Amino acid sequence: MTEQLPDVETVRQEVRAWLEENWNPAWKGEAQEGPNRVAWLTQVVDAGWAAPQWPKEWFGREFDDARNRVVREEFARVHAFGTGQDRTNLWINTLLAFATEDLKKQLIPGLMRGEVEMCLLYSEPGAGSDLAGVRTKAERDGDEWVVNGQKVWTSGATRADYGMLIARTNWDVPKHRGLSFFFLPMKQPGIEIRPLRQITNESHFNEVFITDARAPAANLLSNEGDGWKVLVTALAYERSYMGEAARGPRSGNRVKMAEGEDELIALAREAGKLSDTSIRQRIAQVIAWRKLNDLNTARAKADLEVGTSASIMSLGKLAMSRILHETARLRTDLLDAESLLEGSENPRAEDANFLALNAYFTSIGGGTDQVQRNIIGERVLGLPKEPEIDKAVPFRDVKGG
Amino acid sequence: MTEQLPDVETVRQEVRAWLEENWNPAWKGEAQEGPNRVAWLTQVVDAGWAAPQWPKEWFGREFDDARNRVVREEFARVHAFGTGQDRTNLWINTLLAFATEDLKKQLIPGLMRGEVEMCLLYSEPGAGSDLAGVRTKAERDGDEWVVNGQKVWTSGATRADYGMLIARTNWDVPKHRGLSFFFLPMKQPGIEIRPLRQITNESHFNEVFITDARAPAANLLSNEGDGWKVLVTALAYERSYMGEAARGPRSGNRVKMAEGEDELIALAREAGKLSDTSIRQRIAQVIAWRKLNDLNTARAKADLEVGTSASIMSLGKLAMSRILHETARLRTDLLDAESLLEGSENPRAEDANFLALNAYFTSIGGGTDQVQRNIIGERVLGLPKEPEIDKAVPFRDVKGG
Amino acid sequence: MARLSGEELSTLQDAFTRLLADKCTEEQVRSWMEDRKGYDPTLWKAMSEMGLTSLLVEERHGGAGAGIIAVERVMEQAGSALLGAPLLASAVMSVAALQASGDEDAQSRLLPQLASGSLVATLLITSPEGDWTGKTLGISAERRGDDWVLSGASGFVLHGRGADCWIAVANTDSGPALFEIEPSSHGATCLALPSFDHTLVLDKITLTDTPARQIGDVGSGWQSIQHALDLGLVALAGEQAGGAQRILDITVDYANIRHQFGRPIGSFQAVKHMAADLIVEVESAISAARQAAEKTDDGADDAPAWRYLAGFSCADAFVRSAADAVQMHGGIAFTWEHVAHLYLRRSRADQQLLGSSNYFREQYLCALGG
Amino acid sequence: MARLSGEELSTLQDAFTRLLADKCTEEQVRSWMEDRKGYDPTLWKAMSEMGLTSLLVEERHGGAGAGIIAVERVMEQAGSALLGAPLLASAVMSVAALQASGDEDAQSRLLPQLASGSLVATLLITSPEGDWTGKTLGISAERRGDDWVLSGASGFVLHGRGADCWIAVANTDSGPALFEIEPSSHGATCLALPSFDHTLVLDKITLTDTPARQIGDVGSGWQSIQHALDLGLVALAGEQAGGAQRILDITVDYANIRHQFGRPIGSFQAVKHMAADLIVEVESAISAARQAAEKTDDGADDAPAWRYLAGFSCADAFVRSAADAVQMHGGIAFTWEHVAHLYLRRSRADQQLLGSSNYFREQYLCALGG
Repeated sequence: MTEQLPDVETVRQEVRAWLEENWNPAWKGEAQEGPNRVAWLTQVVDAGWAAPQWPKEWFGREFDDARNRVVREEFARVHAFGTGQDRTNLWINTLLAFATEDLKKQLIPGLMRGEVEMCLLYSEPGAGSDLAGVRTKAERDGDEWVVNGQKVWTSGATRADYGMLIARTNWDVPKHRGLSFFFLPMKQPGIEIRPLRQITNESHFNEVFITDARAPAANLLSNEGDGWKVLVTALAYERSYMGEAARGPRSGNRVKMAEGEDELIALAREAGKLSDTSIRQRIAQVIAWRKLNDLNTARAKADLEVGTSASIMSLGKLAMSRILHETARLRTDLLDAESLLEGSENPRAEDANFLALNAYFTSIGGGTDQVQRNIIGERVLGLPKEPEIDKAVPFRDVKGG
Repeated sequence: MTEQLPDVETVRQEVRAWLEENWNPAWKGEAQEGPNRVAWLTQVVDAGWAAPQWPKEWFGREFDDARNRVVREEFARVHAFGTGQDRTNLWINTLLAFATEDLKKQLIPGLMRGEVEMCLLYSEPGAGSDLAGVRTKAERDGDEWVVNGQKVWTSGATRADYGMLIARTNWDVPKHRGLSFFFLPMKQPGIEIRPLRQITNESHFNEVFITDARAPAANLLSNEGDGWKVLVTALAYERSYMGEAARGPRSGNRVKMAEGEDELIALAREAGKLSDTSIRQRIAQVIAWRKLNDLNTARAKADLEVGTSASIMSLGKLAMSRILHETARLRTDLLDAESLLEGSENPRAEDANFLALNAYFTSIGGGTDQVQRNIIGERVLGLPKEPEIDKAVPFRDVKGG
Repeated sequence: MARLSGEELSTLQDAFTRLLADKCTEEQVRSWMEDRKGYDPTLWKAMSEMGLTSLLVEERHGGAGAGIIAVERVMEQAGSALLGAPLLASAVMSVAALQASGDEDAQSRLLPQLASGSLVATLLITSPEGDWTGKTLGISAERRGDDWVLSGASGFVLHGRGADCWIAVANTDSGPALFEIEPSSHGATCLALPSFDHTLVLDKITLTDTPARQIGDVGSGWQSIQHALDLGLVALAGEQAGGAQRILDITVDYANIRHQFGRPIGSFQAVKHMAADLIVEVESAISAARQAAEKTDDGADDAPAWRYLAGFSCADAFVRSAADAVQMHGGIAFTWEHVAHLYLRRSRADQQLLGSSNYFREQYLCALGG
Repeated sequence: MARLSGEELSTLQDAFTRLLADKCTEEQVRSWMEDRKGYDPTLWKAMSEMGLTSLLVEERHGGAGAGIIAVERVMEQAGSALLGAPLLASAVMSVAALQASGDEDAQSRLLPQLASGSLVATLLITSPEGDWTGKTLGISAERRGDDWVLSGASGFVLHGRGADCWIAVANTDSGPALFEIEPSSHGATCLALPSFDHTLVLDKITLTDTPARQIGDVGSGWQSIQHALDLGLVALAGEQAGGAQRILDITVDYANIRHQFGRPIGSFQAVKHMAADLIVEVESAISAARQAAEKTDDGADDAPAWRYLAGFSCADAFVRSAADAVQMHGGIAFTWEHVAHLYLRRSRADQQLLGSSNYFREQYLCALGG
């Protein structure tokens, strides 16, 4: 800590030289998975680039913001992945904030190297908008917790080694106070995973049925009953990392676009509707919404860096919901009868219909637009909360369903 | 009651002959006021046509629906007013439902003949959407009630002889249970009337300041503490009578329209924008909303007549709010820069701007769109009410402002 | 034509409701989705026996002669249950085209079978691009001696694969004419189209020198099709109004029982107010569809305007109701297993089936003189 | 040009905020509304002393040379306080027109006075019909020996009656040119227009053989005006963003203190969710206005597109915020005494002042290649 940090330019030279020597541009598609992913991540971790801001104990260099940014810039310049885990690794940040030393030592190295895979066990059929209403139960049994319940909307469940689990450990206190947070081992007999078929006829998510699954006592984060606090922190990490990951068209179809031209303009031209003022007004508006959302996000991030509030960061998801739904409507209106079809032979229709359905991923997933408006109204604008009738009631007595 | 009713055709002949003999078409503009109004109404009342469905005691003929309708049809045929009071006279219907015999005898004849004028004393600055939260106070003093408080949005206050008043008579019970309903004499020293200047720069309404005004004990309707029940009934009468009384443009400007053509089409043509598909789509849509609202209302009335439910009757005001606001937007968009102006020299702009402001008369007045959606959600769709935190609390302890 | 009395209509509707509750459950609809058949012949038979296929057909041809008002009401129920049977294609549009053709021979040959449901027919209206204005027909007819042969292709044919009789509009030297085709004829192929609404049976039909029997007057073929489209639009509006009403009902029911934050979600204004706005749309759709039916039945001068109005109002009301229903349900409606997306798919299909909402809005304004 | 540092900008904004709180209260705005003057000369003097009128003027002409970025920020505050002073007309648009004219003589004569605020100028851009595209100019210029005389009329002139100097674009035989006119000149009349926004000072100016001094090159007059419109649009966007933000703040404050049903109305989702939707619009308007300012200051190739985007986004955000504010306040905002309608009137005026939202949306799409 008291060591002198190298100056910024020195850092840049060092990381650039290291990348030149070690990074193979052919690996750039392997950020999520691939044969060289773990080997590369291990190299990055060992060299101290994975999370430069962290202490040496966790493979960091105790860098400040400015030096950290230089590392990210150099990695980005050559399209290398693996740095910035101090800003983007949800799992480790949650562990660092709440786990015992033992659990940290046990999991962090593997997580950094991509050897350990994770999933989220938050939502339940009965607890969607109201996450504090989960009914999955964890009961202490000696040195272990025994877990029973059902989770949904879990992606990556089949590959995961651990799931971050929110479960109820006390039914006699109000709902927010009876929750605990665990790293639940996923490779055990009590875990049954069933793919969930989505409205789009895909299966990116799973239902997870948990029957007498066991977690070591050491896998409890913070204290029993503190689960809501851990969850809120983890959700905030997640939101600040994720940005907008809305999926575009899935057909792979590319309309012919002029340099820099928007796809909607190209589609309208293709449909012979680019001279229709009704269509023109709508295309202009939806492109504008998109550009404005980008500007808002950039402004929020800039504000964050100078240390002031970033209230508008939270508006992006709500704005994106409107953009996606309107884009889908517009694409449909450009197609007329063609939109009756689907499948790879009808790529424009496939895209319009897929987007119309998948827009709900943004307007429902991760908190519905309605919940999002509550959050914005209360946290950003400072409007008063609604009376919460179940807030002070023992959870046992709360009506669910 | 046991008398045989004349057959429908006889009724028609009788009323037609009577109108031919007595009605002067020159009076038809005097339904609200005018030099011949009272004299004509007196004739109608004396002849038993004012409220044919009522008992003879109240100048009626104990007619059934079918005969009553014939009377209305014949009056409408020659544009005569004054019949149908059994269906449209809010004041008398309220008296008939809740007043003592003495009060009825005292007021009904004059009300029927248009000699007695009335106004409504419901809304208060602190009780708009939440009418049960009124703070105007009535205290018993011997044979009288002493009233203190402030009412707002009262039209016709300066002409009125009586106001239908909702006031609080008990502060120690929950809000709905401490209200009472009065016919308050308006021509007395304790009543001060100030015109209210509206957003449209007109003054159709007043504020009424009530200071130690007095109402005879006999002017209490129903019992002390039953005011909410009386009010709900009176409001239901009002809504079912009023239909949609939205005001149109006020400039008197008439654009050149083809036979049966919609004014928006004529305005768009005049503005050279009738070929703009964006404008065309919007004009078609807003005309459609208007036609559909008419159809819905007609369907609701038809349902009423065959005795089934008329849930869609209550949708009209909400629908009209959207129609009026969108019409104003559309008129503005047709005008461009011209809409910067106002006044009689700029009739199209005057109309667009007036409508843009006056649309709030419908979307706020008589219950905001938001309150209206609550009512539709709960009473028409049967959705559960919100938790009402002030429902069981003594009104004294309810937070206002 | 003898309109049904209110009582007769109610009796018919009650019977149909019971039939649908038994033979057109969500589970059954899903099984027809999987095999892309759209319906079950036994259901069709039951519907026929109930007289539903005969409503539009005149009494002298074995029908009920009940007219479009009854058809619209029945279609409300069909839409409510996501029925995929060829009521629209066969009992409404094919019947209407034949009636308008004025061809007595074809009528006495085909209408009785259509009325009894023993024959299922469908219309070949548009080129494969999808156009219901008659500007571009996909099929041409050529005289070969006393006979005709047809060549070309038609897209978006409802129930093409299951129909016993195809009725096509084709260009001749003297203008469009109607033709009757046997699906098994020489040169005729039927290709299933992958419809986004899996309950909708759509085909592309290709003809190569396919023999066909001419119906009505040569040159007036499009007028017959236009009549079919007119009645079809009213029937479709009924389906949309019924579908919109049903998905709103489903959503309101769910909002009453689903609890979050210790309260039914329908007690939250966000949900309640969406529902309130939707019922305005749904009631308007019902008004629009029924008005279009009445005006059409009356042969009123302004009937076209009322049909256009129904064309977009009912379509948009259904799409919005179904789309908002998914949102109001939340995550559960993002699953394939939930019924909401079936309504959403059907509503999106219905919005384009005989022309788009934007098209009908434009036509409406034209009809108003704008 | 030297952009102001963040700190300098903050200092300026703080000072302006204090000035507005003192000299541009709602009460004062209402008094200027009544006499239709729009502002108070003592306020204008104080603004000038603060350097607000000099922001755009180059240092060599006595200005701050701070550029459009600073102007946009200052306009946010002006919009917030419903300021009716001729900042836009004189310190932004007239300055910009002169700068673009390339006329050194006119610049050194007029810019120092405009910078110091001692001279108030305004532009005569459009014919009385209102058209900011340059297609139809309302004034024609004619040579009389070495001099020029102007005839015709211009509408929607900002602060015409209070300006010391009118700068008109007029048609000549060689194309449009700029002219300087003294308001007291022969044949010049100024007629107050009844503006719907009573804080907006709009005039119609008629010229008959009015002597005028030509500025810049004959033929390039419209380019100068276009530059003025470009910067004016950015400034106006700032005013709209600031106005939108303020009326939302006022509404949120009210929603926190106004109780109905025993609760602050802001705790009801109907109100809370309207406010949440509005802050998306308001933050977008701020982003749009600032981005347009930066891109314009940079002289970026895509600056026109960003200005058009700001042109409609800020206008619509302001109108929607003000319109929803009335609704969220309920009855009290239906009174003349409440401030909400002043914002609604201003927002409706701003939405048309230099072109409509629909026009800018169309231009935006064109700029994107569509």
